[in-house]
Amino acid sequence: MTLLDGLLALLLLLLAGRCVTAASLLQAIVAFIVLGLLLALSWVRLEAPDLALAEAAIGAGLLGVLLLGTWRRLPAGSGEQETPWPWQGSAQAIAALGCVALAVVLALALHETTLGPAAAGTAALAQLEAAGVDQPVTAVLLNFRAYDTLLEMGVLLMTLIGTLMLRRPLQDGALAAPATPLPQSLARLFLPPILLSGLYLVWAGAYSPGGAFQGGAVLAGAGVMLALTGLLRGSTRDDLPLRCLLVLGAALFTLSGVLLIPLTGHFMAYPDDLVTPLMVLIEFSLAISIALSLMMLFTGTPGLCRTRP
Amino acid sequence: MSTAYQAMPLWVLLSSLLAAAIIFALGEGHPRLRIGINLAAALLKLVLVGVMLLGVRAGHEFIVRLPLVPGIELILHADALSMLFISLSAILWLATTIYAIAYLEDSPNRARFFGFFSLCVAATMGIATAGNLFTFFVFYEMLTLATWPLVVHRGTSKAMQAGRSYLCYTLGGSAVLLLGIVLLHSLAGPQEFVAGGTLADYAGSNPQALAVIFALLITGMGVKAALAPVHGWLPTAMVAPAPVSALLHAVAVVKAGAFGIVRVVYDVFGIELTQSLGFAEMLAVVASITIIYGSLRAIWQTDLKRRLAYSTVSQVSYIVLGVALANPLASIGGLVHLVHQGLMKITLFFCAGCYAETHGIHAIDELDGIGRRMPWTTAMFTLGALGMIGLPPLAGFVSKWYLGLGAVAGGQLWVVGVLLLSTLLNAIYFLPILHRAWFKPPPEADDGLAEAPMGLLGPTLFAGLAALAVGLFAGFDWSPLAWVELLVEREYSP
Amino acid sequence: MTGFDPFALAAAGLIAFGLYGFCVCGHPLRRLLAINLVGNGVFLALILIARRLPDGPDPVPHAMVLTGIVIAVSATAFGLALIRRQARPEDGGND
Amino acid sequence: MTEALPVLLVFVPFLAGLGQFVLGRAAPWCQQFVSGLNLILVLLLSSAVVHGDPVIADLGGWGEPLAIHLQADGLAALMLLLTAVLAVAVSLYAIPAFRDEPRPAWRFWTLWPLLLASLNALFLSRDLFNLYVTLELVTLGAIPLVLLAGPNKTVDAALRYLLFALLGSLVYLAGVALIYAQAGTLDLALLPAALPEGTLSGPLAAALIITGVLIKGAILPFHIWLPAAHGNAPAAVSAILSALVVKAAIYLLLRLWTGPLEPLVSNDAGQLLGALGATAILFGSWQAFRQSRLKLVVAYSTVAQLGYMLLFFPMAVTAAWQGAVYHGLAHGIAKAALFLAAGNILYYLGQDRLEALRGIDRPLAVSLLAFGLAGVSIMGLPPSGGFTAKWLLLSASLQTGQWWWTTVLIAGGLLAAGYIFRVLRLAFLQADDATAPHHGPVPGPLMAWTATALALLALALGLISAPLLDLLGEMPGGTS
Repeated sequence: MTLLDGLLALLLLLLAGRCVTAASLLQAIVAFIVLGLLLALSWVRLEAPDLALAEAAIGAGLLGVLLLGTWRRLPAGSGEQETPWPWQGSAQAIAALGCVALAVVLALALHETTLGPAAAGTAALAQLEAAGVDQPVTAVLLNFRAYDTLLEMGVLLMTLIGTLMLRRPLQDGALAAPATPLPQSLARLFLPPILLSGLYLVWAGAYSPGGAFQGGAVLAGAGVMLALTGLLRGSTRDDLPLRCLLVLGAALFTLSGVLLIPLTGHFMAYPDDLVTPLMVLIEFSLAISIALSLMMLFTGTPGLCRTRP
Repeated sequence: MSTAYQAMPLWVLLSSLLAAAIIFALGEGHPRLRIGINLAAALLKLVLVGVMLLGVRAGHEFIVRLPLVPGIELILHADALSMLFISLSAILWLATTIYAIAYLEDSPNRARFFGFFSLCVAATMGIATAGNLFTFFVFYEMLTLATWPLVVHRGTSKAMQAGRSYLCYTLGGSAVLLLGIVLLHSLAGPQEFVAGGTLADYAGSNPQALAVIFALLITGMGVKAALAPVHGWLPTAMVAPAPVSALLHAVAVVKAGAFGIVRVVYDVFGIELTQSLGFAEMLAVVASITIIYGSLRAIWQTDLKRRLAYSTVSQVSYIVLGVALANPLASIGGLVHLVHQGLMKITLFFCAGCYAETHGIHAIDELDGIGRRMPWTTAMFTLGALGMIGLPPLAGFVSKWYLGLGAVAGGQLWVVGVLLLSTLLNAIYFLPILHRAWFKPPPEADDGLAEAPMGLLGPTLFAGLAALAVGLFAGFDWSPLAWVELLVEREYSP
Repeated sequence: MTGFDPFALAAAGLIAFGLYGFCVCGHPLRRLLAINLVGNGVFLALILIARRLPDGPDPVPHAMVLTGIVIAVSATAFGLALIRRQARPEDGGND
Repeated sequence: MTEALPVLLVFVPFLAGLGQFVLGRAAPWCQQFVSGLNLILVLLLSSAVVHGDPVIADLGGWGEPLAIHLQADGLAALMLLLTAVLAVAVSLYAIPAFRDEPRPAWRFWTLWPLLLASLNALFLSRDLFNLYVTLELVTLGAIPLVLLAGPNKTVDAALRYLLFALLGSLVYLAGVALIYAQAGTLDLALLPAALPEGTLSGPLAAALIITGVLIKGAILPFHIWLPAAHGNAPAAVSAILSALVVKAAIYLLLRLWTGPLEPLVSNDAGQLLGALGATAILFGSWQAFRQSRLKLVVAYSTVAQLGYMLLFFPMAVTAAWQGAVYHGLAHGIAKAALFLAAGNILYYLGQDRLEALRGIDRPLAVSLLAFGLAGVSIMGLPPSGGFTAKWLLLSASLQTGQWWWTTVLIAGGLLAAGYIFRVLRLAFLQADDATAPHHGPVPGPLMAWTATALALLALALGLISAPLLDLLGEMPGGTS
């Protein structure tokens, strides 16, 4: 038990070191992706399966594809050999010393922490009944601290706008064309189960590990797979329905928060008899927006369209 | 007393501030409207100042207070000393405005010029009526900033050089001044200008701090008053157009510095404290050195305006000297010189502008025989120059006479020596100019009688005759001398 | 809770490695990786903190992590788009 | 009723931004309504705050310690007021500035209300983690706006900005995690009482939070991302960035320092921050003096001016508190005016190299006037908001006996005069030939007069400080 934990922690540290010091950029990226997967594994062991799911899907999976795709787009050899600057050795030594000292203090500080029973988490667990969902994390995200989640959707939208302004899609039509038709048919085969499991994750968020983010990430993953195999491709034309779906989650979330003020007296408070259906509705709309946003962050184009054979 | 009447200093200030705002908003178009506004504002101000003069003479004190920063108020307060400065500025502003309109006819950027010109006068009004050091500083800085575009008005690299030197000196000076004010504020809390000063309580407990504050305040103001060794900007700034020189030397800038020193000595520290701490003596020495140094430098200048500028360095220190001698007679001499020097110096600069504008004359050795070609202008120049030398019964004599009396009364005989030496030096640098102008034959290309246009000559005649009048009629009831006597009487018998 | 939690060390180490990487790496992609290492370290720390609640894992830090991951990933995706643009600036209009 | 005001302040512009995104084309007039409404809401909120206790909104009604609260006290109200005034001015200015570019215009009119909502959210937040989210919102709204000037020339600046901003917010988040680990709450109002004494994590958390915020606030030595980003963005965006976005980070530092971090920080930490501020003032001003492009002069001036706000920390008395916050206000207004004026010059000349400024005083008289007037406040000369702030800081430094800050304040003012007058000097120099080459038309009255109005407001701040400082109130937790 502790041995496994120790081993995991050691591996994490080794991979982090590899990620920073690897001579080749590709090696650094690979180390980072593996680190993400191991991290997800550690989180399962640390009683956080929701987060492990999210880290595996978004942190390691989607981000990994993005990192590798970007690496392919860089001029060959960039980031490999960096020209040394004067005093580099001493500067690195000082930075290393500082970071080691910080690490020691941080570890000690983390070691000494204890959460008292007065913590916000206790209150959250105690009021779970009223939140309309059984899963504590989902309750915090969609009800107790719904405001954070809403603003987070704003972050997603703004980074998406920023990405689209750069007009550097990860996939060009020519690059995406597969060499053989096999992956396409495989993708067609896998698509329904992936979509189903994504939707299930969203639905399950109410009472077991899962939720809008994890489900959205899986749905986005399905889209990325379609794009990689060439079944779906980015288009430069943006259309109204797509834009509506992108803001659907945030808009529904805000409007339900505002419109219910007369009933509850508070912004983002939900009346008891409506809370569960509202939570589910919001969760699905968020998942759709998240899935589309993540997918378009991947393609980097303002629109999407099916590839016609 | 109605509030509107009580707020007279504010109206005086606003009359030129609003004029400035309108002129800026009008832009370069509408030259006639601009001239109309300029003249109307100047006349309106004159009327307002006249009303206020009557009130103050009758013993009324106008005061306006606006809270500015917590614990600090913007105070506009018209007392007798303010009125001395305000009346001078208001009258000379009218003259200078008319002169400037004629002088800058058809030149570019006139809206900018007249806008900042009005702003300068507004700042001067604020300085004159400031009721505490904080308010004084606010307007003092406004004056610094509003003058800069006028100094660099020509846009040549030489003008820029002058502007830079002006800024370096004055902004440095105001930083020093600000430091002094903040120190004083932290030592004694908010202080207002009160005759006799307010700091007597601190003399025993903290004389070193007072000495530092006094030095900082006087240095900060000394920059504008062109006290040696911080006078360097004044001669350089003579590249500006003639009306600007008039503004710098007579209407506003150097006067603001000298006026500030008077305020600090009289109304912040009080004469007694200044004397008992030994500051008065030092100030008198600095002023004397500046008087002699300025005159000496003036002798070697070949450019007319530059020579006049060094003359200002010397003459303004008479005011400081009068205050520093710290007795009633000398104070009368010093304060009345605030008006007298203003009138005489503006006459001289107006004449220099007439020469430059009509015949393109800048250097002194081009002045040969100018008296025959421009008799009226040269006559006014002569009046001004003789007044500066101190020929009885002209204005300069009156000032020097009282200064001398004060020095004798105070037992400081060395000051009499300074006055005599200065008079001699004044004669050395002014008389050769007069000799050239009247007695040397004009150059070959003599184009006969060619006076300056009426727009330039009118204000010149006005200023010159005024300078003559304040000397001739010094004994009359409404003369500046009479006003100053009244003022000093109030100051010395609290 | 008596022994020293190895994951506390790992969290501190991830943050420190990330900071070190940010300081010494010049290439923006490497810096982005380093930043994500810091992020992962912080998230790990939050999860450890959540376990200290006597009644079971504290959902508040967990929610913070989930929010943090989404923000980090979307910002990183934007950063990667910037890096792609920087690597190939010549084509494309000045939109 | 007043309880709804904070919520509306966040969600009116937020929904406007979403609507603009869905609409798909520029609708500048919508934004004018939003910024006008925003100003009215802020005025209502300020009047509620000045007449009583802070306005608090409990989101979701879950109560302490679980729910996120929005809270408007004097400090927040002042920052909201600054934001609202600048929002009105910048929104007006942007109409002509983006008129000829339909696609960037659409993005501007989408991102700008979202950023406005983010700024409002940040100033209203009373929750440590929510502050992290709003900090990210503000940054990630700001960076795409920088790109509007054309991705090719701004991509380097944007990338550097992003990297620093991300690092800063994660360092901040690490501190937040440690704080939660000790106190079990994220609510700023509960934290001072909930934090245990004498732990190792406390000071460490404080250090991490402060460092993170300093990186976001571009305080020396973390300023290196700022000049390129602020100097290359479109003028309207530069104004927002310099006046509000970096200010938001310093605001956060002021708020946290006098709130939850108060028991954790020592006097030495204050002196250290003061020293950083002083260095920023001197170094930033000197760099501004050395730049050869107008907008970079103004951008480095921001580096310097932010330093003044840090001088609060070593002194920590009410005068310093008022001085620092008032400096934030005055600098915000004046810097926005400077950037808008510089934008007009750029619009006319097509470039902003300083030597090209010769003789622009005639065609661009109004913009130049705005530049000069705003410069008065930047230099800290009276009568202006900058002067009032400087006076308060000077008084504070003498009151606490820390005279060395006096020297810095005065030297900073003189250096600022140096770089402002350097620009004006060149503009007043007459061009050799009457028709200097220029690129665009003379900016219209809307562009010229919004800049001038802001500059005049910066001066007016010197005359109307009493009610504003009254709204701000005493330093929280302070004794004098």
